[in-house]
Amino acid sequence: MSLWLIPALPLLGAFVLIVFGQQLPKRLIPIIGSGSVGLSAALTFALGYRFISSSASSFHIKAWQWMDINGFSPAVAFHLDALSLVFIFVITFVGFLIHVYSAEFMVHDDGYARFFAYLNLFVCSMLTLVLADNFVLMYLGWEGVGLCSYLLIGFWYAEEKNGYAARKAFIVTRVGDISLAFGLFMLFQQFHTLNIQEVAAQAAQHWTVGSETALIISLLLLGGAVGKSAQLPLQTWLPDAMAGPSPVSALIHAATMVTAGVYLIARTHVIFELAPDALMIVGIIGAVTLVLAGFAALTQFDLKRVLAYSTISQIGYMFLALGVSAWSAAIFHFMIHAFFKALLFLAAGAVIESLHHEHDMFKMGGLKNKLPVVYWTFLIGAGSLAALPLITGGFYSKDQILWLSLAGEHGHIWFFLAALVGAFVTSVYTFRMMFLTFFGKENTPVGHVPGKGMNIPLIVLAILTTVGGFIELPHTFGHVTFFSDFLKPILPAVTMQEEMESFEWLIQLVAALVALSGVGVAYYFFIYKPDQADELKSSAADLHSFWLSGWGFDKLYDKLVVQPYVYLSNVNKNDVIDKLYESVVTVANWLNRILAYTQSGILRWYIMGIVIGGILLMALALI
Amino acid sequence: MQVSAEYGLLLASVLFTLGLIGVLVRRNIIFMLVCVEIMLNAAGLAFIVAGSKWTQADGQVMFIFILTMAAAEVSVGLALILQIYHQLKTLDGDAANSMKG
Amino acid sequence: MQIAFYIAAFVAVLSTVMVITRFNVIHALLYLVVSFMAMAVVFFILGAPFAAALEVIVYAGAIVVLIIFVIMMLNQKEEAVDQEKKWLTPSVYIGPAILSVLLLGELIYIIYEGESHTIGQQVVDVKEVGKTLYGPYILAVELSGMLLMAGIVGAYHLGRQKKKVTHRFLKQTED
Amino acid sequence: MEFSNINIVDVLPGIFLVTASVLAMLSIAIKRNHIFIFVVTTTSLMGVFLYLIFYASNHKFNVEPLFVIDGFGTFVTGLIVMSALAVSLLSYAYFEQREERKEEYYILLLLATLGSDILVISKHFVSFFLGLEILSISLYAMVAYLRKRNKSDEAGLKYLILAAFSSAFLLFGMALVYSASGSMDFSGIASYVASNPTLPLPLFAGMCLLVVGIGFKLGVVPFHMWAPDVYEGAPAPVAAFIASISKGGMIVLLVRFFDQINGFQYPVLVLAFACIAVASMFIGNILAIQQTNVKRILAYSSIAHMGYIFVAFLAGGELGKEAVSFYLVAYFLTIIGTFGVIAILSDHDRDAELLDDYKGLFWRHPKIAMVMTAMLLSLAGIPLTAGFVGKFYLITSGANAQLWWLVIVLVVSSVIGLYYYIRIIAMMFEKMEGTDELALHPRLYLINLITLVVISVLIIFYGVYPQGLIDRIRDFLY
Amino acid sequence: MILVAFIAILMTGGIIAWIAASWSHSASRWISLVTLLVDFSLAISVWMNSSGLEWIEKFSVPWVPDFGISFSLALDGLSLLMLVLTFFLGIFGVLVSWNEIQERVGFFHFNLLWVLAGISGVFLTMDLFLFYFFWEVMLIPMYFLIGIWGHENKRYAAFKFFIFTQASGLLMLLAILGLYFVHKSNSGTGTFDYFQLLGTQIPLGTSRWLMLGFLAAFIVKLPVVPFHTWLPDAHSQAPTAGSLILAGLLLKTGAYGLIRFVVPLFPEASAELAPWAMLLGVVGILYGASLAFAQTDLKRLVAYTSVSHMGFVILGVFAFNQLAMQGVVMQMITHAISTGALFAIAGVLYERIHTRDILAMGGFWGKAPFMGVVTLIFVMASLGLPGLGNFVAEFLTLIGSWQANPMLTIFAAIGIVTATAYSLRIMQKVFLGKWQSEKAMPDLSLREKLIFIPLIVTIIWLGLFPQTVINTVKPMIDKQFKIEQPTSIQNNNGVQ
Repeated sequence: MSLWLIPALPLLGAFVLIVFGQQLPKRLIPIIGSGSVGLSAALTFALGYRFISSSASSFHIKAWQWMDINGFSPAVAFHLDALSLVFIFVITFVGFLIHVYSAEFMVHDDGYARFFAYLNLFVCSMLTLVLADNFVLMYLGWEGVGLCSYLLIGFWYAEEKNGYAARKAFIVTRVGDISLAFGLFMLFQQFHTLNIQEVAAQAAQHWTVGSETALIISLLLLGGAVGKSAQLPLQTWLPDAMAGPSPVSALIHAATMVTAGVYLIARTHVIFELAPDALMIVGIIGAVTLVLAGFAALTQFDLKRVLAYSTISQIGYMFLALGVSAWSAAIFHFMIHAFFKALLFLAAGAVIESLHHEHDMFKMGGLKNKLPVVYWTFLIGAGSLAALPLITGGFYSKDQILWLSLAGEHGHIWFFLAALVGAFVTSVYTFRMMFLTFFGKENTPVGHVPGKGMNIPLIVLAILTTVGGFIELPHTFGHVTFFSDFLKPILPAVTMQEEMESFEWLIQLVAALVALSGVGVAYYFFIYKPDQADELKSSAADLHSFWLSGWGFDKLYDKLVVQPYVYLSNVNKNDVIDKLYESVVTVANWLNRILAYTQSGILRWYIMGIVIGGILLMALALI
Repeated sequence: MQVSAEYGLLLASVLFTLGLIGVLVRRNIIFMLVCVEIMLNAAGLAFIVAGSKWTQADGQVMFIFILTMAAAEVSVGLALILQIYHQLKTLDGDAANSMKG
Repeated sequence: MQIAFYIAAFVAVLSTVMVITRFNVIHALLYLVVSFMAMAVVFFILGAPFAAALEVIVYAGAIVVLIIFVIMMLNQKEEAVDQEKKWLTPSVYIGPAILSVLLLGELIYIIYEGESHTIGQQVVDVKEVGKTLYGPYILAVELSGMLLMAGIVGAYHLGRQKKKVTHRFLKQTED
Repeated sequence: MEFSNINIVDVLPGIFLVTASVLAMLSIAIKRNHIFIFVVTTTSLMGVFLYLIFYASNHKFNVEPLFVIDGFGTFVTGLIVMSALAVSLLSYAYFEQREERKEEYYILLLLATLGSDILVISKHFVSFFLGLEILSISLYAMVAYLRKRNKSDEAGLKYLILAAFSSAFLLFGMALVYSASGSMDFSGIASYVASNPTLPLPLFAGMCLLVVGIGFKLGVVPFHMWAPDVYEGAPAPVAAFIASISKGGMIVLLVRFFDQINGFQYPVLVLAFACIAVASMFIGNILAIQQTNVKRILAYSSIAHMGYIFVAFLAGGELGKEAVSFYLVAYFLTIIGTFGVIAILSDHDRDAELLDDYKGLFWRHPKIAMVMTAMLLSLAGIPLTAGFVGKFYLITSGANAQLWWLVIVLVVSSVIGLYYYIRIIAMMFEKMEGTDELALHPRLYLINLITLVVISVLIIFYGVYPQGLIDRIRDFLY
Repeated sequence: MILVAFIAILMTGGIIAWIAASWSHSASRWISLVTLLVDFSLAISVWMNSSGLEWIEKFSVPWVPDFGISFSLALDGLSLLMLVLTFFLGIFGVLVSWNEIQERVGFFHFNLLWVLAGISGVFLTMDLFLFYFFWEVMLIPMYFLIGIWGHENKRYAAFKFFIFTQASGLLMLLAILGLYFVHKSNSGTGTFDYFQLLGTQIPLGTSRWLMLGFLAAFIVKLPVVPFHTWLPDAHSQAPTAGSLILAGLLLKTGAYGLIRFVVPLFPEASAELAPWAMLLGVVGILYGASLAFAQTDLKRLVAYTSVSHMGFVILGVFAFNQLAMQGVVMQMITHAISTGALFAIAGVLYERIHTRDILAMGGFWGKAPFMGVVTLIFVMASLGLPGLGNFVAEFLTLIGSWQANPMLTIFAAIGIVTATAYSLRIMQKVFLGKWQSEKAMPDLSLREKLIFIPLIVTIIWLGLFPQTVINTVKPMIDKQFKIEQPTSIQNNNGVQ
């Protein structure tokens, strides 16, 4: 079994790059960096093939016993099943493509080796996260990706704001992490194990549906998930995280790390199903997030920020799917999203690179002809994001969620409406971005044109985005269930509300129309009558800036948490308790001065002292 | 000759206290020394009273030793006063306060 | 004879008060002699004739004379008397007086608390004192010799006139 | 004259000291010679010590009516004699470099030692009084010995007036006690006390006045005010003498007297001493914290140390006595060592008494600085030093007697005390460039240094291996 | 005998190093290094050969028999680990001072080795008097280390350090005596022997007071808020080796005391105290973190992180379960290494730019990437990144304390977030951001690499293979919880 090699190879790569990075010839750096991930990807394919062809429901390998104290015995052990296979496939394969892309993208950067080292470390951590057989090891991966995210967001460390963004990302996700940790503590208290499989088995055995403990635990786990996956209320770090290089945004902040929350909930779905209330909260969080983030995306002018909000919004869809127990739909959307969002980020990276690091969409335009490969692949990605019907993978994955949010057992009309609004907005902002960037007149001259190293990953991802959708087709439309069947041993199929069955086609039609109308609206405002867009903007300036700032969450947290903390810390910089001790010293000195006054040097005064002493002693005798 | 012992001790106490007042109020070092002598003498009186009370010679013996000590002390004290007077040109006890704190 | 005791006591107290209130040292010392004399009477009344004699000889004689010698050496002038007047103001003596009265009050209270005892019926004469002194207290007498020796050596050293002695090691350092 | 009931051998130490002082005085009459008189002094002190070690019998007997020879007394006598020896060793160089007649000093030193020794063995008011006065009168002259120094005279005068004044209190107290009990002998007083169910008021008042005198000599609050001035004005070796030897005798006497009349059964008496102890510990330490004159600091420190000793004294019993004995050894060694350092650093104009004189001492004279550090740490009661074991002993005896409040006060106040000891140490380790020469002649310097090194070695030895000393003390006590 | 040798080697080494300095400075350095290496390898060999018994070695000779004081040493898993840690960090203490200390080199090494000897004594002794003795002995050389070779405000810092620790130590002495007398009145024999005192029956009221006495010494040393204020000053003013030893070892003696003495000697009283002690721990975690966040002096910052991290120790000790206790032991070791390393970094930086002000730093990564990586690793260790030893420690502590008191654990865990804030601030202010100065900023030299690489290896090793450590202390912890676990942890597997 070479399962352990999959995370180990990138780790080895990272190690080599960190230790010898300085001395290595530049040529060798991407080879080691991409190569290790590439090997991992190849191994994943081989292992995936073996997994599918074998009848085993999981592969398991234990490297060593990490700790063993009185029943608390997490091991460094990996567990491969269908769910983790999907994840490691996306991680290694998309990761590999992004590495390849980066080899060219980052070539002129000073921290070339460092960059690959971090990326490799990230891949290793992410793989550990999804392969871990127990929660403690998963937590290791969980925090590991947080670290890499921090390092990569702040990769260009000379800029103060990058550092700020990096720290923000780390700290905000850590808030979620401790919630996850509490969940683990409680799980351990309940079951005296943190092995994922055992926990699942025991949970099913010991808890009834609606159990309060299950609710608390699942909410705590959810806390971890929303942190990592940038869902409400911990979503604020992700837009800022765009300070990192574009491949980083593609890999970490779109394709893999941010979906860790999705993975966690899917992984612990047994617990969540025992707590329907928690599930509903997951759904609500997803629904609200996807709408809010969509509107925020609508007003951004930084190309990558649009994509960032779009990522938040799309993960909202995944959460919505999880919330209605549409497990495989969520994972399916995760996979397709990983493809197209990675594609979009990489393409956006190419655009920004070619425009001399210009991020403002309003300063772009007319790139359609200058960067044809980028244009076409971006278009495919955008189509997928906007879920243009029939031809895009995004359509199939998102459509499934739309449908299940209404028709699933836990579905609800409000979920559906939110998803629908989200779909419309998505479509609008996607094509707003498309039109602003590639159409219209050229505002900034094009410099560097991406070469083969960047184009090939784009093309591969474009193909995947399109093809990927066809492995899972709805009832009304081919009814391919390859993906959900594959996941069925792990993730149960969704139960439908029976009376809804017949409406499926209608819903799909609505979804398609909404997507297309979104394109239309975008066309109207940004190609046909751009003045109208400006008018609209100025007529609702407050709303615009409110959305632009991501619904003011940053400001809110700043006022509520950050500023008070910083203020209090700074006020107390010199430690008020220390003053307390200093006052003891002051009192002692004060006493000293008073007593020193009695030592006046005058003889008669001293005699008086003796007399007073004598009188007091005699008085004592008289008492 | 019969006197109550309390009266003897009372006289000693009064003299002792007068000597005490003298030491406390006079700034002239010689006066202080003299007043200390008065106090010592008062103590000697107390011993004599106690000796007669118990009709022992011990009281008087102690008085003799007090006398000896007073003599020795006065001699050393006066020598010191001479020294001080040479240096400070005054007999002010309060002036000798170069050390304090 | 009680009357004699009271008179002697009265004289002793009065003259002592005069001692501590005189501005002129010599006057004070004369009152002191009176006080000592009165004390000697008291001693005598109390049955301690030897002590009375010593009181007159040593206290009123030797010690007071010694002090007077020193005062003469110091050559105190009229200013000294004025100085004393200036020093002895109410603000100076009120505090100490209160303290002393407190102490005296305590002493009186304590003395009256004790059982009453009549004294002076029996004279402890010189012979008895001598036997005691040179009997059990013989070592104490030896020790009082040492006491006097310490006093003499000390007074000799302190009272000696100054003579500058330069040390052999320090010759180079001094000019 | 009846010497019949006195065995000469019993009081031999005293006779030895008397003889030595007379001899010294006679030698002055013939020819002044510093070295000779110094040798006489040291050899006689050494002789007394050797006598005590080899011939002193451990069983208790009385030399009626004045003296009592017992283990406790013998032990402390030995200690006093040894301390006097150390002081005289330190004095030689100190006085050698000063423009004074040096010879009388040794007579006074021997007489003062005799006085302290008398105090240790007295069991009678007469010997108590005479011992005290021999000690005091010698000290008046010793304090004012350097006549050229104004401070010295001033200190002598203050000490004289105050000591005489407190002696008057002491005597009056004695008279009251005598008048109440009819005896000046401790055992007589004790039997009178024992025959009365409650302490008669005059007797008690007499004791209070006695305490004034004793308290003055020990320098405990509120009779402490003379201490800093006298320490400051006195020549360093004399200050060492006052701080150690003159107090040692008094402590033993106090313990003996209190033991004999069994003062522990009178809560008021215990309360009085407890108040004095607490006040001494606190006030002594607090007064020192901002002081910049090292001699004054040591004066305040000795006030506090007397307070500490009072804890063991009040604890009483065998453990209390052992603790007092051990502490006296540790404290004597330390304080003499400390003043020895001051003496060694002093020049012929003034003593090295300011804190600034110690600035950078470690860089200038590392050896002396290390000695001083050991001394100060011992005063502060830090382990590895005898001071620590001593303090531990005190606390143990206090805890054993359930005097928890006193013990806690001891601990708290010794924390305050830490501050100023550490301050001196910190001063010594302050960085400073260059080395300056000592004012002393190298040969003289050697005598002092050897003495100091021996003292510090002893301090550390007793800190690391206290059992030897404890055994010794127990040999003597029981 | 080997136990005596551990201490004796250090002491003689110290004296030889002192003497040797008059001949050559580097001789003094080499002698100390060799001394520590010898002790370290001895300790390792003892570790290698240790069986799973609770007591690996014992040694005892009477010292002051009249008081029942003996020179009694014993080694169990906990002591062994602490001992190894002491020698291990001692080696780096010598190495970091190699260039930093140029004055009174001999005396410096004397003090360094004697501090370590005192600390070893504290970890080894099983006689309470001797314990107090060593407890104080380690202060004096430390005082000198701070007071002589410290930074600009050294006197104040040294004073504060000395007085705080002495004051609390004296309270402990009182408690030790109290215990002695209680035992004496119970059994008739007075002894300071730990094993004999262990089962002493003490009335609860007395026990409370005695425990508070012990506690005073330990929580000041640990330190627990509000008794921590000596620490920032001492740490920031000490020379690098001093800070390293203070943070790495001296604080651990407090934790060690809690585990060794407070809990076993006063089981009921400490059970009663537990919630309050845990509360203090939590307050310490949050308060320390908040102060660390505000500091601009790098060493001071790191010092406050120690306050925060040591909060976990008291939290874990009073959680009364094996997990937490194992966590505490891990925390003692890992914190020693990570914080020690951070102080070493501060020292290395100080040698280069002569300031500790992080506002005057920035962008060093570009010039000294190796140093950056090293710092990054230890910063991450300090914020508890999994894979590094500190994570294991904190996770075990928290998971253990959760079972004792979930509410407090929640607040304790918030400390992890605040730890992130201050840890990243170090990274940001020092290594990230713009390069501000024109000064040269050489990367780590070979000697410095020799310091940091073993530390990194150790911290990662502890993070990934903590079982070695866990097994070593297991017999001791097992024993403890068999004796006096006050209320058994509910093994609640049931349905709620």
